Parts: sequence; structure tokens; C-alpha cells
Amino acid sequence: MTDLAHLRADFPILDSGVHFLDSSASSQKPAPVLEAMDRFARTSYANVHRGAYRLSLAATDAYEAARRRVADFIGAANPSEVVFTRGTTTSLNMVAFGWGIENLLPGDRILTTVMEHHANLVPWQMVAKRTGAVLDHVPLTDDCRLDMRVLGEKMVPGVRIVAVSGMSNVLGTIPDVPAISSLAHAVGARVVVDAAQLVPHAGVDVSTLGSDFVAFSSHKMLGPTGIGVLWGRMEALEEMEPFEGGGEMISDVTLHDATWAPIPHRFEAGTPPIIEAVGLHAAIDYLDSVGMDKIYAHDQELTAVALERLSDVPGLVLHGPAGIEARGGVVSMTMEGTHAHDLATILDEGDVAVRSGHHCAKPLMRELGVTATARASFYLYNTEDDIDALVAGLRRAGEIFGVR
Amino acid sequence: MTDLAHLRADFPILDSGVHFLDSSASSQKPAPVLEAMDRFARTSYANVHRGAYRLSLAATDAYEAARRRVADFIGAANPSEVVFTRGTTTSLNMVAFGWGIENLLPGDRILTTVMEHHANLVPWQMVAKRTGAVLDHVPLTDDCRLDMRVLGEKMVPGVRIVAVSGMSNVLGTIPDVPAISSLAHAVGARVVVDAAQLVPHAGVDVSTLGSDFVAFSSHKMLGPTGIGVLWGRMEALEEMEPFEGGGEMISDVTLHDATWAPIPHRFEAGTPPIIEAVGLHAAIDYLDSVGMDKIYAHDQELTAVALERLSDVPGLVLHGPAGIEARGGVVSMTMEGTHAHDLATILDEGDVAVRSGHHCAKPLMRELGVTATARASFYLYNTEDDIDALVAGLRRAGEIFGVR
Amino acid sequence: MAAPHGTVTVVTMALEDLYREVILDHYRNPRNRGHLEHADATAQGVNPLCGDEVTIELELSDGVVTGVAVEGQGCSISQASASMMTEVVKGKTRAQIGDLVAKFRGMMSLEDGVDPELDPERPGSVLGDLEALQGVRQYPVRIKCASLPWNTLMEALSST
Amino acid sequence: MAAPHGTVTVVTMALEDLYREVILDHYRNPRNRGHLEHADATAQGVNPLCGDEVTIELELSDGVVTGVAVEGQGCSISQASASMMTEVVKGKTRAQIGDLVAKFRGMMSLEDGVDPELDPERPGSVLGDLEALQGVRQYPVRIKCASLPWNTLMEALSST
Ligand SMILES: Cc1ncc(COP(=O)(O)O)c(C=O)c1O
Ligand SMILES: Cc1ncc(COP(=O)(O)O)c(C=O)c1O
Repeated sequence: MTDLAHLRADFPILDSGVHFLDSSASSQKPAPVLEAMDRFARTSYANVHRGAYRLSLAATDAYEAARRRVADFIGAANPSEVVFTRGTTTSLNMVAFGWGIENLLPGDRILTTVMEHHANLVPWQMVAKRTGAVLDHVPLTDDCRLDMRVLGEKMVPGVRIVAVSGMSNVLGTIPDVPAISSLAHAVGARVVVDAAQLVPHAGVDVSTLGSDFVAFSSHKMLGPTGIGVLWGRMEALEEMEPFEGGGEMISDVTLHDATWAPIPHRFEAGTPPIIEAVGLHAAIDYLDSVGMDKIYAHDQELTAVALERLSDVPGLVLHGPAGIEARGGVVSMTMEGTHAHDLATILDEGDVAVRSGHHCAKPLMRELGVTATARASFYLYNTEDDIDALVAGLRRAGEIFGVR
Repeated sequence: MTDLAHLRADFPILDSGVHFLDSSASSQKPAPVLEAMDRFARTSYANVHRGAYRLSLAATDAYEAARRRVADFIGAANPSEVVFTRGTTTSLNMVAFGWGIENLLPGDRILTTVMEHHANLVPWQMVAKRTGAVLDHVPLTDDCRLDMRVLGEKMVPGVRIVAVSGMSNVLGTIPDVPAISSLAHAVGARVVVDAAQLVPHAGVDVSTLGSDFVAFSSHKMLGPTGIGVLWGRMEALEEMEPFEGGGEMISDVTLHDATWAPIPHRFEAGTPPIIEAVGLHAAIDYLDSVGMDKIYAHDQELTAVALERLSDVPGLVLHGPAGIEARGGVVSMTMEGTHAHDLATILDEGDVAVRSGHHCAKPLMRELGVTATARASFYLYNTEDDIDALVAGLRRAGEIFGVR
Repeated sequence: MAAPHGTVTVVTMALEDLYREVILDHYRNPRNRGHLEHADATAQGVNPLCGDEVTIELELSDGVVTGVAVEGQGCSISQASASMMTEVVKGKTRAQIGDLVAKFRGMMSLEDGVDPELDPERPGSVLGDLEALQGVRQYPVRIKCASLPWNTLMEALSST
Repeated sequence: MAAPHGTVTVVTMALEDLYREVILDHYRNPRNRGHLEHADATAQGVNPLCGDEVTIELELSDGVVTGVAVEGQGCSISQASASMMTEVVKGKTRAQIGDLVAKFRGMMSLEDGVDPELDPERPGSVLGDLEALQGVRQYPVRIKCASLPWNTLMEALSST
């Protein structure tokens, strides 16, 4: 087992004894991240980009250094391709509304999948309704993988944009984005990847990923809430209209007209999440100091252990691929005759924190034939001990509900 | 002089000796705010609204407590009228796109003013272009007040929305929003107030303000970046479509359709700024412990002192109302033959931090016949000493540039 | 085990107090499940934050509930609460149901202390089996589950 | 006074080194201000973050700059830099201008040390009066002001 247990000391919240298995919803924050933000706010804070005084310059430098750090972390050619947003949801809405409304015509096709998080589905529904474009969905195979055969069939000329999850937050499934991107580009479609789970748990290298846009959130990768990223290939960003108007994003404004600032500022209207950018920078430093490869390997090892031990729990049904190949550290489960909320409550009594519900993926729940699942998700601070507590709690639930 | 100098010890950044006169751009953060966020992240952090486990409940409680605190602070009847956003800019874009696109027809009129920040102008330009509505602007009087006579003339049937600053970030001018709202409501128009400056420096009571929407930012009122507020009267919010689609904002989602969650969740797609909400809560506690009346009085006293001492500086031209009545603590100035950026650089050498430029109000700069101003703005931590340093720096600038 | 963490202090009690036998029984064998031939009032309630659903149909005659049926899905608490509710509302007037709802809400309220009248073991107790739901109060996040059928009931009644 | 604060260490030097007399002179009396009758190339540069504007018009003949005019508004640094630039580019070939721009950028670069060749007091110095802008390097936020006319010049040249 990749030994990362020594990192637990960096996460103050774990002192309470919680078995935190809900990192897919949001990760905990290590002390160095909290300290970086606090220090910055105490010594170098000011608004960015407009001050000629030194504090403002210090803040601007910190903010732009965070942008370069993100670019470096995801292998972006150019820091200007990194747009700071409020989170994955806003990043995806920016693409849907900024690119979609601008570029989609009636009858054009938007191709997505049945396993998307609402953040990568609802905006496209809204945009389809406004533009008259047609929304279509790629199904899953029996092993909860994206059905690449059907995807190939649906990737026809007329498909203008493909919106796909980089890693399912319910199943852990990691689709082959490079292959999907090749197919999409062959028909002239752009590809936007919801990488809310992929970036924190596997990392991405946009120079080989193949997609045109990548969206992710700081709060799921050890960073603060309130900030996220939209990366876009420069030529794709150039096709996009600003999603919001306001300060910082303009070149000139008259009473009736405005022209836009260069990319990325054009897409960052208003005061950005400055302190949060500093926190995200520190989070990336932390992740890199551990190593994304190690983190992914660690998640996978825990997943393998979990799948094995959970297979013995009476009445438990696991939802997701059978193996751990191309799969992140997420295990969704249901128990016969026992609702996911009841599982979560009972687990919580043993200090095991798992999420229960539809995980913002209601269409996927219907595909799986359930209304809710309990979901355990792993991150670098989890250990086998957490899995033991999970298994014990599930057994207790089975006893209470008389499952055998 | 209202004595708030004892509060300076709460602001770690002031230890550096900086004369921070750029609070209109963004305020500094007192230690209690930073500590509240840090403590929360170390002990009670999880994602909100979906977890059945205790940590998630604690986080949800903290987040919703912040919403109630905001509601209480601004006199909102119902906490559900408080929508957390990324900041003023996003709040205003939500109204422009969510309300404007939905409700404006070709030929409808949008009435705004020549002193708006780009955040309350550019979104309306965008919406006017998309809907065919007509954008019109109320001018200023010679004393840099909103021209209420012309406003009255322009407030005709057909005006559907009035977008007005609650306090100008360049002039300090505080328009009479209750009077404007009465006029607007008489012709059936909605009123949105850009209160980015008004809330931090004078506070608002929405139960008497009269407007239908109020937008403001946490970072200008001692709180963190990354969060802001849109307050809306319930019936006005009900006229608004969601600006973003995604998680948390839905009631049900199928592959092709979605229905919306109740207000305010409908307008809060995705993971909200959770830690930031805790910080904003602490910032409001701090402001209230001082008292908004005292803060406004203190700003005004400093403004009066500044206006007097600055009137002696050779070559200096002040832009804004002559007196301090209905005026916030903002002083914009230009110096003959000396550009605002040069003023800012020279002031910075004396550790005086002022903003220089167009302050995201280019149309107003044209009205004033300048391209940029240097702007000093005051907040509870400023003292007469800061004004002395300002005056000394300006005199030095005059010497360097040979102004007499 | 189960030490409270976070800023909210939760008194941990035995799970057995939450999942009393009578609740599990109503969950496994829900009463008055299905549809009415001629519903006079109907309402659907959803808890958007957890996905629990309850649909209630009522037959009314002279202001008295003469028939009730429930459909829905969700956790043991919401579904048992719905089932138990159907048993107590039948034959009640609107006013009596208003009283019941107030009693029930009082029982769920975190502010009030435990009402000694609400003892499920006591014969003739006001809320019947429902009083077994008292344990829910210790699990604030689950209170919404227990309340969902009741809010939906009030909506159905106010729709007529 | 003027103690550096924040995380960026700024070496504070006398303001007099930034606002040298030659800069103030170019700012007050800009050279080659106005428009050309027959411009062969023109470009407008804006610094969107501070609002400085510079418009450059060029007359070219056989790849040599034979005429130059500047319009614009902004701070002393951007406008003086533009004025001084007009003085050095006249009569230069594209290649020579490329060299000048590289020299100028080198002078502004925070990474490089100060180039001893760039001594404004030295007769025949490469950049002429422009070398007086060396003081700008100590004010990183103002480097963009000094560079604006040069970036605009390169844009004008590349437009032909
Ligand atoms: C009057 C006014 N409106 C709007 C804004 C925009 O606020 P934010 O940048 O926090 O979105 C500001 C601050 O920059 C302002 O002063
Ligand atoms: C796959 C996926 N996409 C999108 C999101 C939305 O991210 P956020 O809530 O940070 O905007 C999430 C997390 O909730 C997710 O897991």
C-alpha cells in the first residue's frame, strides 16, 4: 500500500477521529493551504490589476503566479489559457453559454453522456432550448463504462460539441478522453471535459488530453471553496463570448458599447477570488509535493481493498466497473431493503462520513435503477482503517434493517 | 472625530505602516474574520446541503446561518431572499441575464446613470443588444449629484428596469434610492441597486430602501473575496430565471429536462463559497459590533477633513460633490499636468496606497472630462494621520512635476 | 466512538432509538399504499436536497378525511412517517388534522423540550405510532425526512 | 518611510531617479506629436488595465522609417517613452528597430542586471534619452507603461 498516512497530520480536521470518505463532494484542507491564505491576507492583500501601489502589485503578482502555477500543473502551453472561475459549475456554464449560445444553430448536436453530473448536463439542456440544438446522450455498457461503440455511432457531422465527464463522481469510471477527442475533432466538434474529479484524483496533462476545454474546482483538490478553473485551448477560448460583463473584462466602455480585454481577463469580470487563488496555488504545491501518480495509485489501492471487503457484506450491491482499471477512488453502493440515507446515518454513528443521495446525477441513478446510493470516496489522507470502519458500519446497518 | 483608531490593532496588514486609502477597491480583513474562516476549515468543513453526516450538517448550518445573518444585517424579511453569489458583478449579471433576458421585449427601456461602475452598465448593454431593449442614462448635476429632474423625465411607461448605483465608487455620491424606487414603481419598473459601496460604508435596510434587488460584495466589507450577495424581493426573484445550471439548483433532472429547486437554491448552482460565507458572517458581526452608523459618520468626518486639507494643495482638482451630505468617504482628484498614475506612484513612496485610473467607470471619466483620477477612499481603520500622509505625498508630486 | 465533531453538538443516542421496531415495520409494510379511485385532493412533496418523494391522495366528505393513499420512495424515516400518518388522519376533521400537525411539528422542533405527553408506550397517546419518531429529533438532518409527508398533507388539504 | 511591505520586495530608490528631468521634458513637450499625411503603417495600443493609449503612425520607404507620429494619453512614463521612441526610430531599418526593441526590453527586464552599456550620460549611447527610463525597472507596475509604445510600434511594423 502506498504509504501516505504520514500526511494525515497535515489535516487538522482528521484529529476529530472522523473517517472522512466524502472527498468527491469536497476535500479537506491541509494546514499549509490554510496558512498560505491567512498569511497572504495578513501581509499582502489588496485588489488586483489596477493599483499602482506596492500592495496591489504584490496581490496581483500572487494572483498571476497562481494562474501560472495552474497552467504548469495541467500542462497548459500558455497561462492565458487558464481562466479563474467560481468552480466547475461556473466553468461549464461559461462554455455552455459563452461558447454554446454563440456557436450553436438549430439542429446542431450536443453530445453528452448518461453519467454526467448535473453541472455538465443542465447547462446544455438550457442552451439546447435557447438555440434549437439537439441534445443526445451516450449510454453505458453493462460494466458501467462509456459505450464507445455507440459513442462512435453518435459522433456524426453536425455534432458541434461533446460534453463529457473526465471521471464519474458516482462510478469512478474514467472515459478515454483522448480517444473521444480524436473522434470529436474528426467531425469538427469541440470537446469540454468536466474534470471536477479527474484533476484532483488523477491530474491532467492538457497537452495530451486532446480536449478543448477542461473545468475543475479548487475545493475538491485540497484548495479553498470559491474558486475553480476553466482551461481552454486559445483558439477555443477565442470562439467564446464573455459570460459576465463588468470591471476588469473590458478594453473600453462607452455609454452604449464595450470592447473586451484580452483573454483571460475578458472572462474574469469583477474582483476575482484573490485569496482563494493563493490557496489553490498552495494546494497544487501540496499535491505536487506528494505526486499525482502516487495519489492516483493510493486511491486505486484503497478502491481495490474496498471492493474486496465490501463484496462480503450481506445485501450490499456495488455500482460501478467491476475492476479498478481506469477508475478513480469512488465506490457507490446500495443495500437491499435499506435506503442510502439510513446507511449514511448509521455509518455516521461510527464516525464514517459518506454521502448518500443522487450525487447530482439523477439521470444516472435512473440508468442504474436506483433512486439514491451511498458513496464512499477516497483521497490521499484515507487509510485501510477507514475502510474497516466503513465495512463495520455497513454490517451494523444490515443488522438493524434485518438484511441477511 | 469618531474614535475608531483602537480597531487598527485588529488589522494585521496595517502593521506594515501602510496608509491604506483604497478600501473602495477592496477592504482589508480583521483578524477575527480570518480566524473564523481558519477555525471553520480546521474543524467543521464539508460540502453543504447533501450530506446526512454530522460534519456536512455542521457546514450546512454554518452556511445557512451566514445567510440568516446577512438577511438580518440588511433588514430582509426572509432569509430565502438572500442569494450568495461570487460578488457584486455576478449578482448584477444574474439580474441582467436572469431577469432581463426573461422579461425585456424590444423597445422596453432600461434606465441607468452615467456614473455606474462597469458592473452595472456592461451587463445591461449586453442584455439590451440581445433583447432589443433601449438603454438610457440619467446625467449628473454640476455638483456631481444624480439629476433627479431628468431622471423624473426619463421615468416613463416602458421603462422596465432601473439600474442605479447606491453610492458612486468615484464620487461618493449617494443617490436617493427610495425616491427613485417610488418613481420607478409608479411606472411598473423594477429597481436594482449596485450597493457594492453602499452596504459596506452606510449599510442598507431593504425594508425601507424601496428597491427590488440589491447587489454587494463581501471583500469590500471586511470579508473574504469569492463571495457576494444578491438580495431580491421574493416576487422579483420569482420573475428571474436561473443564471447557471448545475447541482443544488434543481428539483428534478431527466436526460432532457430539469425543474428548479425553491428560491434561493435555484440561483446557487454548484458548490457555493462555503468557507467564505463563514468569513462574511464574521465580517458582519465585526461591522455590527462597531456600528454602521459610526462607520458612516467616521468616513464622513475623514472626508470633510480631506476635502478641506486637499483644497490647499497647488494644482489639485477635486471631483465630486462639494459637501459631505449624502456622500461616502471617497475623494477623486486630478492634478494639473500630472497623471493619476504618477500621483499613485509618488504617493506609494510615502506608503500611501491610493487607486489611480478609471475605476471601472469610463463613461463617468468622460463626463468629468478626465481619463483617470487618483482616488482616496476611507474606512473604519483610517485616521487623520493617513490624510496627512496623503497631503504630503501630493505636495511632493506637485514639486516633482513643477506644479504651482 | 461517535464523538461529536464540528461546531454542532449532537447528542449521540443509540441508533436503536431512531430505528425503533415500529418504524421499521411501517417502512417494510407501509399502510394505505397506492391510489384512490376518486381523490378529492392530492399533492406531491419532494425534498430536493435528498430526493425523498411522497404523493398523498385524500378523499374528503364534509370536511372529514374519509380516505387516504400514499405513494413515494425514500428513506425509512420519510416512508414510515407517511405510513403512520395515514393511520392517524383517517376520520379526522381539518381542524383536528391542523392540531395533529402542530403536535407533530412540536415533537420535531429542536427548540422545545421533549413533551411528556408524547410517550409512545402510553395508551391513547395523541400521535399513535408516530410518537416513535421522537428519536429523529436527535438527527437534525433527518427531521426533514420525517416532516415531508406532513408538509405534503397540509398542501393537499389547502388545495381544496 | 517607504518600507517595503507585502511579499514583493521593492527596492525603494529616490523618485528622482524615476522622474528624471529628461523624462519630464519629453512628457511636457512630446516630440513628433500628431498625424502623418500619408501613413504607411499605423497601430493603436491600449493598456487595458490602466487606460494608457498610444497611436503610432509610420512612413516607410525601402524598409526604412522615414516618418513617425504619435497620439495618445497617459502617464508621464508611457508618453515620454513614446516621445523618446520617435526620436530613435527615424532613419532606422526594420532590423535596426528590432535590435532597439530587444535592447529596450532587456533594459526593462526584471531578470537581467543593469546593462553597463546603457548609461544615458555616455555619449553615443544606444537608446539615447530612452536610457533614462532605466529607473522604471524599480517600479514593476510601471514597466507596462514604458513598454506600451514599443509594443505598439512592433504591431505597426508587422502590419505592413
Ligand atoms: C460601485 C461598484 N459596483 C460594482 C463593483 C464590482 O464589485 P466586484 O468587483 O466585487 O464584483 C465595485 C467594485 O469594484 C464598485 O465599486
Ligand atoms: C463530476 C463533477 N462535476 C461537476 C461538479 C460540480 O463542481 P462544483 O460544485 O465545485 O461546481 C462535481 C462536484 O460536485 C462533480 O463531481
